[in-house]
Amino acid sequence: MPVKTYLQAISDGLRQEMQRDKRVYVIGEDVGVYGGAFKVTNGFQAEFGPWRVIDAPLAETAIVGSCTGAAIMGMRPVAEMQFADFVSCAWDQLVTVAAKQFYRAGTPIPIVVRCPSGGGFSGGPFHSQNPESSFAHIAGLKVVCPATPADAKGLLISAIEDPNPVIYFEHKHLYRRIKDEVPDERYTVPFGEARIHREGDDITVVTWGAMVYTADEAAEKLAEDGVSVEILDLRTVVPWDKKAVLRSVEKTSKVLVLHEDTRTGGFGAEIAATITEEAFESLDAPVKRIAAPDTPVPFSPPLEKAFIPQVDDVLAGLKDLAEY
Amino acid sequence: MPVKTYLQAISDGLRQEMQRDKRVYVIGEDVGVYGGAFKVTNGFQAEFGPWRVIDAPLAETAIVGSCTGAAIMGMRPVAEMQFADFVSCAWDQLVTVAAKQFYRAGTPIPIVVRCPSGGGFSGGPFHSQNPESSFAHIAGLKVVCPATPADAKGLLISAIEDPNPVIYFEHKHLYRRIKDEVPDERYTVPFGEARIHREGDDITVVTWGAMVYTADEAAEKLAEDGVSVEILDLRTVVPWDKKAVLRSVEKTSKVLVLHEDTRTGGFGAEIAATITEEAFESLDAPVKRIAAPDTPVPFSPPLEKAFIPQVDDVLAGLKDLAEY
Amino acid sequence: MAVAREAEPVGSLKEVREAGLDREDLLGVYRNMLLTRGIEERGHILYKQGKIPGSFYTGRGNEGASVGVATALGPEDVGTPLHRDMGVHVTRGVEPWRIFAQYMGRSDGPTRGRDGNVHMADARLGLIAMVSHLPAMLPVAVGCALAFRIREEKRVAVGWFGEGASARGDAHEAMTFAGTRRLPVVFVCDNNQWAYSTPTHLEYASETVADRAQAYGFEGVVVDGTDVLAVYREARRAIEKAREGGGPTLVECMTLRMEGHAVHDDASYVPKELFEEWAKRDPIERFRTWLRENADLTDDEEGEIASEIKKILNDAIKRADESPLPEAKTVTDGVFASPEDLDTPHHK
Amino acid sequence: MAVAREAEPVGSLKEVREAGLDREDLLGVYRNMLLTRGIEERGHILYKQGKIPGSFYTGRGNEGASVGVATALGPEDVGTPLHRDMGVHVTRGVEPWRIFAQYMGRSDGPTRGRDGNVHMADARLGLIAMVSHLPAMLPVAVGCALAFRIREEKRVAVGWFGEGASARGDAHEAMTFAGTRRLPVVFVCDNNQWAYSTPTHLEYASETVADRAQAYGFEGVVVDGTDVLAVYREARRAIEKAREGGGPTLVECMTLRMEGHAVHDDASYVPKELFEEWAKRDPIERFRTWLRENADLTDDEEGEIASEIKKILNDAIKRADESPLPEAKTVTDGVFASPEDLDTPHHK
Ligand SMILES: Cc1ncc(C[n+]2csc(CCOP(=O)(O)OP(=O)(O)O)c2C)c(N)n1
Ligand SMILES: Cc1ncc(C[n+]2csc(CCOP(=O)(O)OP(=O)(O)O)c2C)c(N)n1
Ligand SMILES: [Mg+2]
Ligand SMILES: [Mg+2]
Repeated sequence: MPVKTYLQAISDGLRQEMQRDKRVYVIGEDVGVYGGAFKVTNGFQAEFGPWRVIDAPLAETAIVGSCTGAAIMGMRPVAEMQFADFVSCAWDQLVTVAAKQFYRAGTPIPIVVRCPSGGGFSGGPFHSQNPESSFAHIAGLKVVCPATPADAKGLLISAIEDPNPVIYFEHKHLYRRIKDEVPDERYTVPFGEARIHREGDDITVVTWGAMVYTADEAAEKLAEDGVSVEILDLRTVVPWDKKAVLRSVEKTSKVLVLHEDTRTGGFGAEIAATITEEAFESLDAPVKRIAAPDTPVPFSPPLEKAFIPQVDDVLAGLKDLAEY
Repeated sequence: MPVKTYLQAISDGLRQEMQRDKRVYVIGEDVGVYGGAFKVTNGFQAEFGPWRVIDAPLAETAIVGSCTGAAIMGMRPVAEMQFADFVSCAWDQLVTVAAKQFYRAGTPIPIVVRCPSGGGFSGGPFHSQNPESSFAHIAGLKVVCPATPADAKGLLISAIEDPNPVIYFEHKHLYRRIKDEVPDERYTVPFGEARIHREGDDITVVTWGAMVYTADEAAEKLAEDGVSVEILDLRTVVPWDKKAVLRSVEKTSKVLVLHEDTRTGGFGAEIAATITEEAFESLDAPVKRIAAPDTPVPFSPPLEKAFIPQVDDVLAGLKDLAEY
Repeated sequence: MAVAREAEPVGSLKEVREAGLDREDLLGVYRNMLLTRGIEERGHILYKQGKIPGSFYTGRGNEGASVGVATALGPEDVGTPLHRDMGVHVTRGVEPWRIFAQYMGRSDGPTRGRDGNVHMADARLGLIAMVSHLPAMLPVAVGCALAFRIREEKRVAVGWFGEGASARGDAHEAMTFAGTRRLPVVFVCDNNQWAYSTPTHLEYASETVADRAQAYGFEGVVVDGTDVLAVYREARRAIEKAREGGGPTLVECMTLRMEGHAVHDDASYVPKELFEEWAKRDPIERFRTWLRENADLTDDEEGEIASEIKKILNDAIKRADESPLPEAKTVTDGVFASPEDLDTPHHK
Repeated sequence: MAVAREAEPVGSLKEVREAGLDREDLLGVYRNMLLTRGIEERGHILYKQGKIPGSFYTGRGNEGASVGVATALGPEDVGTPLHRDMGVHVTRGVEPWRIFAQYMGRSDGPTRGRDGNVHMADARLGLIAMVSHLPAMLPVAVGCALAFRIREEKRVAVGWFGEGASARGDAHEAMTFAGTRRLPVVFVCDNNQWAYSTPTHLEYASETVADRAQAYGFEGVVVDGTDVLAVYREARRAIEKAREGGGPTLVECMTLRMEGHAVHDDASYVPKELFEEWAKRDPIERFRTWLRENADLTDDEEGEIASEIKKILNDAIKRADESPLPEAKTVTDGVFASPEDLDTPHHK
């Protein structure tokens, strides 16, 4: 099987789907001639023409809103936000129109909004955010956060197939850093099924996106102390795989929920609250959360490092739990 | 002390502050000549003139964004969203500009955005929402949800005084339904201090806004069974009074978190997760959450009733806890 | 400096025939206008009887504008009508009883009780249900047009908006995108001179809303919205131009909102003389007179139509009232669509 | 059909004197332009040396436009400059070493390492720090103007935006509101012909951005952004008009973005000939020639200014480099302001 970067997997998956399904088109700022700020759609316009790879005006509301209309007319739009941060400019279209239209009017809105998200390279307050929790609270939206190249492709194809609005967060810090085997053929990865990134018996870590690797490094270190950590990569935040999480918690009795988004009201709270509500008797320790502090994402490296959960932070958290 | 409706208390508080402080002005759709969709600013334009009670265009981004600018220039703007639901159209201005400006640039943004929120009268999906959880997740914003007339006034004055952006949710279903004593003089109610709405020993209910009264009715019924319920009205969701909650939990050992906003990723999750994290050893039962289901707010009475937590739902939840 | 074109009124039957309507069509237009008003008048009564929960909105005075534009739409065209545009739903053929069921929050309303008022649409008729947030449907209409352009279909999308809502960013982004790509979309502004209590000069500072079209690289037209035939002609021009690849047009229909913003509002902020002046230009009365003068509408025909409408309304209310309220336990159904739900006319 | 006014170039020293600048002022303008370019060129070098984290943006080609407008601002006026407007910060008097500290994420940068690039401003100089989201600062600028109007102060706010960002709703809502209320605000469009890789015809379909002013009820002016004196004159006219109660103006400064969107972008999508053509119109070179021809700028003076600038830059980089990185433990400080924080020039 060919080995690809996370970025290449997204690009190839998207291209494959566009080749297969004429209803799929791409729209976003600089996605055409330039091939996208991160080059995910590099070469697409040459292959598919300017009406399936559309250079949009700098207008996120028009981009997302027009996807909704086109989807109702039978297309399968894939919008690119240049950075996930800018999806705030399409917030109303997503939460007011796209999320609620099927429930109200019975009209499905099969759109995908790709959002390059996450920090780790001094992008500063507006090029580093992880806004998945904000969308996870809005009924009617699905929220996807792949961690591996194979999932990035398979989940993107599922997202395009899905008859609902899907916000697809692709973590920029994984783009070129993470490489792995990715099947050449078309395949889907189902929503709502967590991936066991690492098996273990003593503590469960529930996480997603780039934090999977942070958790893994911490688990690796802790293994030296004889503590065995299980890492669940949720893959999709809405729907999230409660069953798999509860199954793992039953086994380990201790849980750390970890995310790169800020702590208060982050989706980790939902997971922690649910675990406590539904597996209270299995818990040997309170569910611990590690997340970014409640601040904007700072630019300067020492501050950004203090903001994004680091391997040592996770290690310390795991040790606390181990010793509880 | 005079008895006033919740609505009148807001109106009087605002007027008083405008009389006292020339920097305070009001802006919103139909707030001037018409006196606001709910008549909160009735008569204000006659008293303060068209430049302190400003009929804005139908443009929430301009309304909120201009408040930010005026605040930096030393004013104390109070914006009115015609319904809380429409604050989604000012989302970007709030989360991107207002929330982050002080942390980034050291410029305080003392603005208040008044949001008539909540359901209970068939307002449907776009005139009934309780979007406080979405804002509570954004670092840099304060979130206020008064339940009583006296708090409505005192918290509004605190909000205007506060050097930060404050989203002030006034529950429409309390406007004319809830009356109570309200001091005539100017006073503030501090942020982050919960109010004990009802004292009790067996179960703690943590809630805010209109749900305070729903909880109270349920507690009243349960008292007949000899179960004593303590109700904490948070008053402000950011900051929230963790100390008071933990104190109550220590006493009762059982908690119900209740809100009218939808469940998944709602602020109840944050409270439940925090209680479990910090008072795990005090808990005799898992923290229970009761909230609206994860759907848009439906219009038709039987559906809306099924959506908004009712006294019976709360009663059932309390009984579950009592019997745990 | 006004830059939009001002449309002239429509004159003779001959002129109208050239514009594509025969006498039968004209009577259909008249029927649709009457039915539109009838539905809203009856709705108002039902509201006062406590049969309609929540609030209640009508488009009185806008019947000519909404029916006029809808009459110009082709069968495959689509649109996103708003709260003053009942005439569009009626003209596209939604069954009146379903509208009353919608008003009353019953299972057989197009939104099955999930939304109220005219926040509804039948997708099979090419209409998309509005949201409250104005004018959030404009980018959606532009997206429909984009789909048509991508697939090279000769179809057109119509997006409605109020003159008040023209102030919001969604209008701007929609028109900017449509203008740069010359998409087959027509923007129809229902300019009824008030946005709730706010007069036009606080909503926009150009002379007309249509003047703004120039900023987006296309043509703007101002038309008397009480003249259903002039509206029809201008809408048709714009729609056919869009269909032929000529890009968007902004058609502004001037009317007066003849009632309060919604039932609770007595519109005391609107000068009385304004109401009096515009009452004389009632679109239905105006068209009736025109039909009598130009198309030999007889007393008999008028009476026939009137009783036909009355019967439709009576039957509709009765049938709607038999429709059950939705069951509480269905509240969580259908937040997410399943693949089968894509099996709709447009998605196929 | 263009509706905006096209500004003529500036001619003689006499004309400039009438516009309010004496020879000393002119040399100041020249210095500010050189300093602006110097800061960005040095920044670029620092970036390549790995001393600047993240990305790096410059405004090469926009020095005339940014310095020209800033020169026209009164001391009490305020503004919201963007990523191509370093010249505004320089002209308002920010100390260059603090800019380098900002670039390098140090404690002494205006954002104390919390934000990067030119996402900064010194409030004491009447400037407000930009956010990335474009053009979200326009409603903010309008709010400043609103404050001035409420308090009846004769002050003006200037809001900058790119031609690409003109497509977003924030621009529309800001201009709509400012137009209806005739607020003392000037909208300055840095039209550098590209929005990242996107050419203007995909961003707007009017002939010029300034043509859009008409849609908002005020005047639009197009000016050659490489002609610092013409920019100054038009900005001053607009600012003084606003100050006197004449309402907003949209001033569009035409330039070419002379580098990639940011350091990583080689701008290969921009036709080479375009770069060649505009290289001939370099604003600094152009102004230098003008000063030699019209204001007797001598070799000696030129040399003096050049070495003065060089020294400022060298000292600034050295001083900035001595500024410490912020301490990790401060990351959570100052998310919320305290009452004392209101003790700023504007809040007092
Ligand atoms: C974004 C948004 N803000 C506020 C409202 C509340 N609101 C409902 S209708 C209305 C006035 C709309 O005026 P206009 O666009 O002229 O339409 P009209 O009602 O006059 O037909 C307002 C302010 C809304 N629906 N959407
Ligand atoms: C709302 C928003 N969307 C996307 C971006 C990403 N972005 C940064 S600059 C830029 C191009 C801006 O073009 P223009 O307004 O012409 O300004 P210029 O950079 O050319 O000066 C884009 C798309 C952004 N900053 N804000
Ligand atoms: Mg109107
Ligand atoms: Mg540009």
